[in-house]
Amino acid sequence: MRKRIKRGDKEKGYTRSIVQRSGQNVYACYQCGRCSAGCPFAFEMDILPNQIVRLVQLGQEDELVQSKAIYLCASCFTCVSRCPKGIDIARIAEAVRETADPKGADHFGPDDIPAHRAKDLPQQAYVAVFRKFSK
Amino acid sequence: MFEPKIMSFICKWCTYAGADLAGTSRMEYAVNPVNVRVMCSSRIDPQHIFYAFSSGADGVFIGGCHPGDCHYVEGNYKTLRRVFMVKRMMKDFGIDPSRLRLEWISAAEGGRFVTVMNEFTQYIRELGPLDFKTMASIDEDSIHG
Amino acid sequence: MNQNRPKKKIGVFVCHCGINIAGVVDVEKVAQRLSSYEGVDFSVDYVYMCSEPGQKLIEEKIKERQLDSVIIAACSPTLHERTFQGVAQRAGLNPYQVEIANIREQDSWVHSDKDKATAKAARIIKSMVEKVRRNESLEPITVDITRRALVIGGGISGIQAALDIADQGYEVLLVEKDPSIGGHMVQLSETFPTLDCSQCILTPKMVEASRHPNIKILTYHEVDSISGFVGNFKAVIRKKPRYVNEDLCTLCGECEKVCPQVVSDEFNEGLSFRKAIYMPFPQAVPGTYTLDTDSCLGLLPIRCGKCMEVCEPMAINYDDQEELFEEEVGAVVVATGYDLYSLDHLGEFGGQKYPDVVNGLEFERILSASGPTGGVVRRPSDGRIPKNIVFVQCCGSRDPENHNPYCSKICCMYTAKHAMLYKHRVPDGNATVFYIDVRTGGKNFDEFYQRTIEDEEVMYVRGKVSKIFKEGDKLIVWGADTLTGDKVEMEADMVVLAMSMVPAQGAADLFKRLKISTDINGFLAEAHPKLRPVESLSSGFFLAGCAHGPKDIPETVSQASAAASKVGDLFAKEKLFHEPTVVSAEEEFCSGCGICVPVCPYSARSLNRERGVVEVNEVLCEGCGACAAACPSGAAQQRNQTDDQIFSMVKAILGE
Amino acid sequence: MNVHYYPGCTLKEKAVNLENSTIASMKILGCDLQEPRGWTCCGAEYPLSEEKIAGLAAPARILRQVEAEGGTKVTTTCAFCYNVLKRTNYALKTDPLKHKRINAFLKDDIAIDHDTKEKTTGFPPYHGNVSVVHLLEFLRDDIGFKEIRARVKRDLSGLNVAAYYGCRLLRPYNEIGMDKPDDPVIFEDFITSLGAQVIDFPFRQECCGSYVSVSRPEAASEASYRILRSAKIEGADVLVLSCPLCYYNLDRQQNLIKEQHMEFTGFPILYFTQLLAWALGENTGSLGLEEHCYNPAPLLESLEKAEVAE
Repeated sequence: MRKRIKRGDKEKGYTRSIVQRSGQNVYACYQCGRCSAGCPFAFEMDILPNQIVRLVQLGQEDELVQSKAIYLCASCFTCVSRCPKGIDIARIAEAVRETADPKGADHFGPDDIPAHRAKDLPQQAYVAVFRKFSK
Repeated sequence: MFEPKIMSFICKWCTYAGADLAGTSRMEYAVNPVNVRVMCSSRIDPQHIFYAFSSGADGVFIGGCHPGDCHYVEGNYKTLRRVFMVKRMMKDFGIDPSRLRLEWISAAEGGRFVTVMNEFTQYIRELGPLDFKTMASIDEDSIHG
Repeated sequence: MNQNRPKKKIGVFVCHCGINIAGVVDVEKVAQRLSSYEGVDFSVDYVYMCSEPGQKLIEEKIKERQLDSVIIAACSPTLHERTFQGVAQRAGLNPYQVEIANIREQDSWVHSDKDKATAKAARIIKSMVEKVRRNESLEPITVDITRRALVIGGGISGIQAALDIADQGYEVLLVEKDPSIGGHMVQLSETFPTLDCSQCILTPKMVEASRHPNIKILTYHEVDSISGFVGNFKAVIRKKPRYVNEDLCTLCGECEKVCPQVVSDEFNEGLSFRKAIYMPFPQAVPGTYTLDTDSCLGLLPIRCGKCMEVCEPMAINYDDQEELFEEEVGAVVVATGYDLYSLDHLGEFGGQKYPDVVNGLEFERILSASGPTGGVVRRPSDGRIPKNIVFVQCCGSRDPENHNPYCSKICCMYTAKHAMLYKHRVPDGNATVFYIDVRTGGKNFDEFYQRTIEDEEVMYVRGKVSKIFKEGDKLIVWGADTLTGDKVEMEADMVVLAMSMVPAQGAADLFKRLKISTDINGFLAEAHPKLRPVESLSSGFFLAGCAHGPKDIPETVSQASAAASKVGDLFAKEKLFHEPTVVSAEEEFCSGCGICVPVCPYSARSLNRERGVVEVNEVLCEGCGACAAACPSGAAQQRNQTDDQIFSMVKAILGE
Repeated sequence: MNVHYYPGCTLKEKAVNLENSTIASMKILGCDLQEPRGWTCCGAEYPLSEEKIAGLAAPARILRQVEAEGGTKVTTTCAFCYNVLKRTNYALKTDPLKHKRINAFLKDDIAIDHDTKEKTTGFPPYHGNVSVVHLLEFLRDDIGFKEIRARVKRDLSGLNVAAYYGCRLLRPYNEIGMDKPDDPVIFEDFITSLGAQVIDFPFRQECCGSYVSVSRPEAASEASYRILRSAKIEGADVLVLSCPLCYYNLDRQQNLIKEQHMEFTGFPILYFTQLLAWALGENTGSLGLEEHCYNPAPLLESLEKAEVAE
C-alpha cells in the first residue's frame, strides 16, 4: 500500500508536543542511523530508533504509539552518546511513550509479572520498569 | 503630529549600500532619518550616540552587516557588544534604551532598510520627544576633551 | 569646537540629475540656502554635474575662486566619487578635499514631499560641508617591496605555488619540515577519478622544483616566526640538524645497512619499518639520507657510530647543529596541508587497538605498488588477503556533537576509489561501504562512483557505523541500513575508516606564531569567502591547499596557482599603495593602555612597552575605525573621519 | 575517614551479599560509611521527560539530607542510584528553574519518626553543595589506587578479569562525565591495582538488558548472553561489575540464557567490592558467593591453591 505523508495541523502538533516533552530538536536528525547501529535491542524492534525520530519529524502519531520498539528501550544511552547531532533519542522515546494510550492503561503493570519471578527480581528493576512502561 | 529627529549611522559596505538600493528601487520611506556614512559600524563610539541625543535626536539608528558578513571580519560583533553597553548607560541617564536601535541590513536588503526606517520612525513618533529638559545640559567641551 | 574649525573656502555644486533630483528637491533653493552657510564660498546648481560641461564648471570654479574643498551634491558616492575626485585633481585639488552628498538615492528617490526632501537635502549637504571643512589633504601611503616569496609546506600545493611564482621570474624559498618534499600526495596510490599513479605525476614536479634556478628548497627546516608587513617580511627559519651533508651523500645506502636501530616508517604510515638513518622514499627530493636522532642510539661514536664508519664520501657529521637564520621576503604562501584525525578519538571503533582497522592513508600505502605489501591488499595483522572489507565514511566528520562539524569533502571519492582498487586486486572479495550521503560534485566524479557500484559491485549501505570490535580474528561491524530499516551486523577481515581531515600537526602553533587567523576548526581563514578566497586577512599572506580546508588535488593545484598569481600581482607593482584614511595613535593623548591592540583584526597596532604608547603600522591598517571607537582617550583618530568630524556632522544634521 | 554512602534499595534487600562486601572492604581501608538518615528510594530511573519533573524530588531529598548532615560528598555502589543522583544534582546545579521548583516541592516535607511518632517540618532547601561519586571514583580519588595496591593481601596475578561498565556509569557523558563513554579506564585501573590481569573485551560498555528483563526477559537475556560470550571469547576467567541489576541480569538470569543457548554453560560474576574484599584478605565465606547462580568461590579458591602449590 502506498502511504501518503501529510503535514497537517495534527501532524505538526504531534511533532511539537514531542519536541516540548523531550526538549530535543528532532529536526537536527539527518538519518545517519548510528543510533540504530549501536542499539542493543534493535534486533527486537519493529521500527528502528532512527525511524522513530523520522516518524516524529513527520508527526506520525499512530505508527509511533502502536510500535513495540518504544517499549524495548532500556535507556542505556548508547544512541545518545554516539549521536553526531547530539540528539537524546532516549528522551524522544520517553516522550512518545507518554503520548501513547492517554486513557491511562499500563503497557506493563504489576499484574504482568509472574509470581515465581516476583520474588527474585531486584527492587530497582521493578521501580524502573513501572516508571518507564506504566502510567 | 510630532515628527521625531532620527540620526542614522550606517556602514559603508552593507547598510549604506542597502539604503542606496532602496533608492534605485524607488521605495518610499519616512523622511526623518538622516544618514552618516562610516566605514564600519564598529567606528561608532558611545560618545557619538550620546552626542546625537544631547543634540536633539529622538532616536539613533545603527546599521551594520549581518553577523559573519562584516567587511572587517568582526566589527559588527564589536558594535553589538557596545550597543548592549550603551543601552545600559542610557537607562542610567534616564533615556529609554529603545530609542537606540541596531539592525543588520545587507546591501541586498533595500526593502528591509525601508521597513526598518518606517518602523523605527513610527516607534519613536509614538514614544514622543526625548525630554532633555530634566537632564543637566551637557557641556560640549567636556565631550570634545 | 570653534577652534577646530579651519577657515576653508568651500564650493557646493548641486546636481539636478535631470529631474531625478530636481523633480523632488528644489535644487535652486538648496544651492541658495547653502551659499550663506558658514565657510561656503560659492554654491551653484546645474543640470548634470557628471556631464562634460558640468565637470568643466566645477574645474573652472575651483580655479577661479581658489576653492580649498568641494561638495558635490548628487548621486551615491559609489557611482561618481572617483569621477569628481579626478575633476578636482585636474583643477589642482587634493582628491581628499572632495566629498559627495548623496541627495538622490537617499533623498529624492525615496521621498515625495518636496518641502521635506528639500530640507533633508540641505541637512545632508551641510553635514558634508562640516566634514570636508576638517578633511586633510592626504597622499597614498607607499612602501617598497622585497620581490622574493616564502612558501611554507612542500606538498603538492607548496610545490605548485613555488613553481608558478618562480616561473614569473621571482625568487622562492620553499620550506618543508620533513626530510623530503612531496607531502601526502606522494604517499597516495592512484588518484580519482582517472586512476593516475600519484607518484608518477608528482615526482617530475618535485624534480622540476629542485632544479628550478629561482627555487631554493629548504627541507628539514621550519619557519619559526615572521615579523614585518606586506612586501617587507623578515622570516626566522630553523634548520633542523640532518647530520648528513646532502651535497656529499651519494645514496650508496651503506649507512642504512649497518644501522642497528629499526623504527616504524612514517612514509608507510607505520605499516613497515625503517632504520634510524634513512631516506623516506626512493624518489625523495633532495636525494639524501637523514639521521633521525630520536631513534638513533646516540651520536657518540662510542655508543654506535657504525654509519659514520661506513660512509665513504664522509657525508655524515655528528656535530651538525640546529641553526636559526633570517630571510627577507615580500609575500608568504601558507601551504601546510592536513593530517588525518586520530583514531584515538574513536573508542567505539577500538581506537588504535585493532591493527586491521586502518585509516585512508594507511590503505593508500597498502594499495600502492611502492607500499609495504607491493600493492597486494594484505591486512596488517597477519598478512592475509581480506575477503570481506568494510569502508566507513564520515569518521569524525559531520559530527558536530563529538568530533568535527564539517564535511571532509574528498572521502566520498577516495572511498569509492579504495573500493574499486580493492576489487581490482581482490576480484572475489566483498567490499561494503557505509555512508550517510555520497557527495560527488566534481568533473567525472559521479560517473566514477556509479562505476564503483555498477561495474565493481561494491555494496553501499546507507547508515553510519556505531561500533567495531574484534571477535576471534574477525572484526564485527555494527551498522544500520536506514533504507531497509534493518540493523546490520557484518563480519569483516579489514575495515578502512575515512577519517576526517584536520589541519596538519603543529599548524595551529605555526599560525599563531605567524599571527594569521583561522576559522573555528583551525583551518586558515580567507579574507573573503567569495571574492578573496586565496588571501589571508593579514596582508601579504596567501593560502593554498588543505591548510585552508579539505580539498582534492585539482582544487589544491588551482588554489596554489591562484595564490602564486596573487603573489605575482603584488610583486609586479613598483611600490605598494595603501589607502591613507588610517587610524592614528596621537602620542600626546595615548596612555599606552593597549585597549585598541586586540580590537584590530589586522594586527596593525602594537604596544611599545618601553615608550608606553601604541604604534601603528599604517600599511596594515584597513581603516575600519573600530580602534578609534575603543580608544578611551581619543588618541586613536581616523584620518578624515575624526570624532570631531562625526560630532559636527551630527550637529549639522540635527541642528535647526 | 568518613563518607556519606547511599546504598539504595536493592543492596538492602535482594543483594545484601553485595553490600556486605562493600562495608567489609571499606572498613579494612579505614573508611566508615555513613548512611543519610531516613533515606528513600532514588527512583531508579532519571525522569527523561520535561513534564515529569516531580521525579527529581526523591533524589533531591536524599542530597538535601546529606547536605543537612554536613556532607559534601555522597558515594554509592549501585550504578542506577549513581546515575539518578548525579544527573539530578547536575540538573539542579545547571537549571535554576528546576532548582527552584524542586526546592518548592521539598519545602512542604514532613518527616514522622517511626518510634516516637514525632513530626518534623521546616526542612532547609537543597543548596547544591553535594557531589555525587561512585565508589570507584572514591577509591581512586580519596583512598587512592596506590594505597589499595599496598593493602592487597592476596595474589591475583593469575586472574583474568573482564571489567564490565554497562550503561549507567558512563552515559550520558555530559551529565555523568566519569570517564570517556567509549574508552573508559577507571574500572581497568581499579582491577590492575588489585593485581589482577585486565582483559580487554568489546562489550564492556554494552547494555545488559536493564529493566527490560522484567517485561521482556528473553530479549534482555539475549543482550546479557552477548556480553558473557564476548568476555569468554576474549579469555576472561571472571566478569566484574558494579551494578546490582547487571548482577541480576548477568548472573541470576543465567538459567534463562542456558535455555536459549545450548552451548552456554555458565560464567562467574563478581561484584567489584567482592573482588576488592577478597583481595584485601576477606574469606570467600563472608562474601555471600553462594547466593550467586554461578558460584565463583571455587574459582577464587583455586587461585589460592595455585599459590600454595607454588
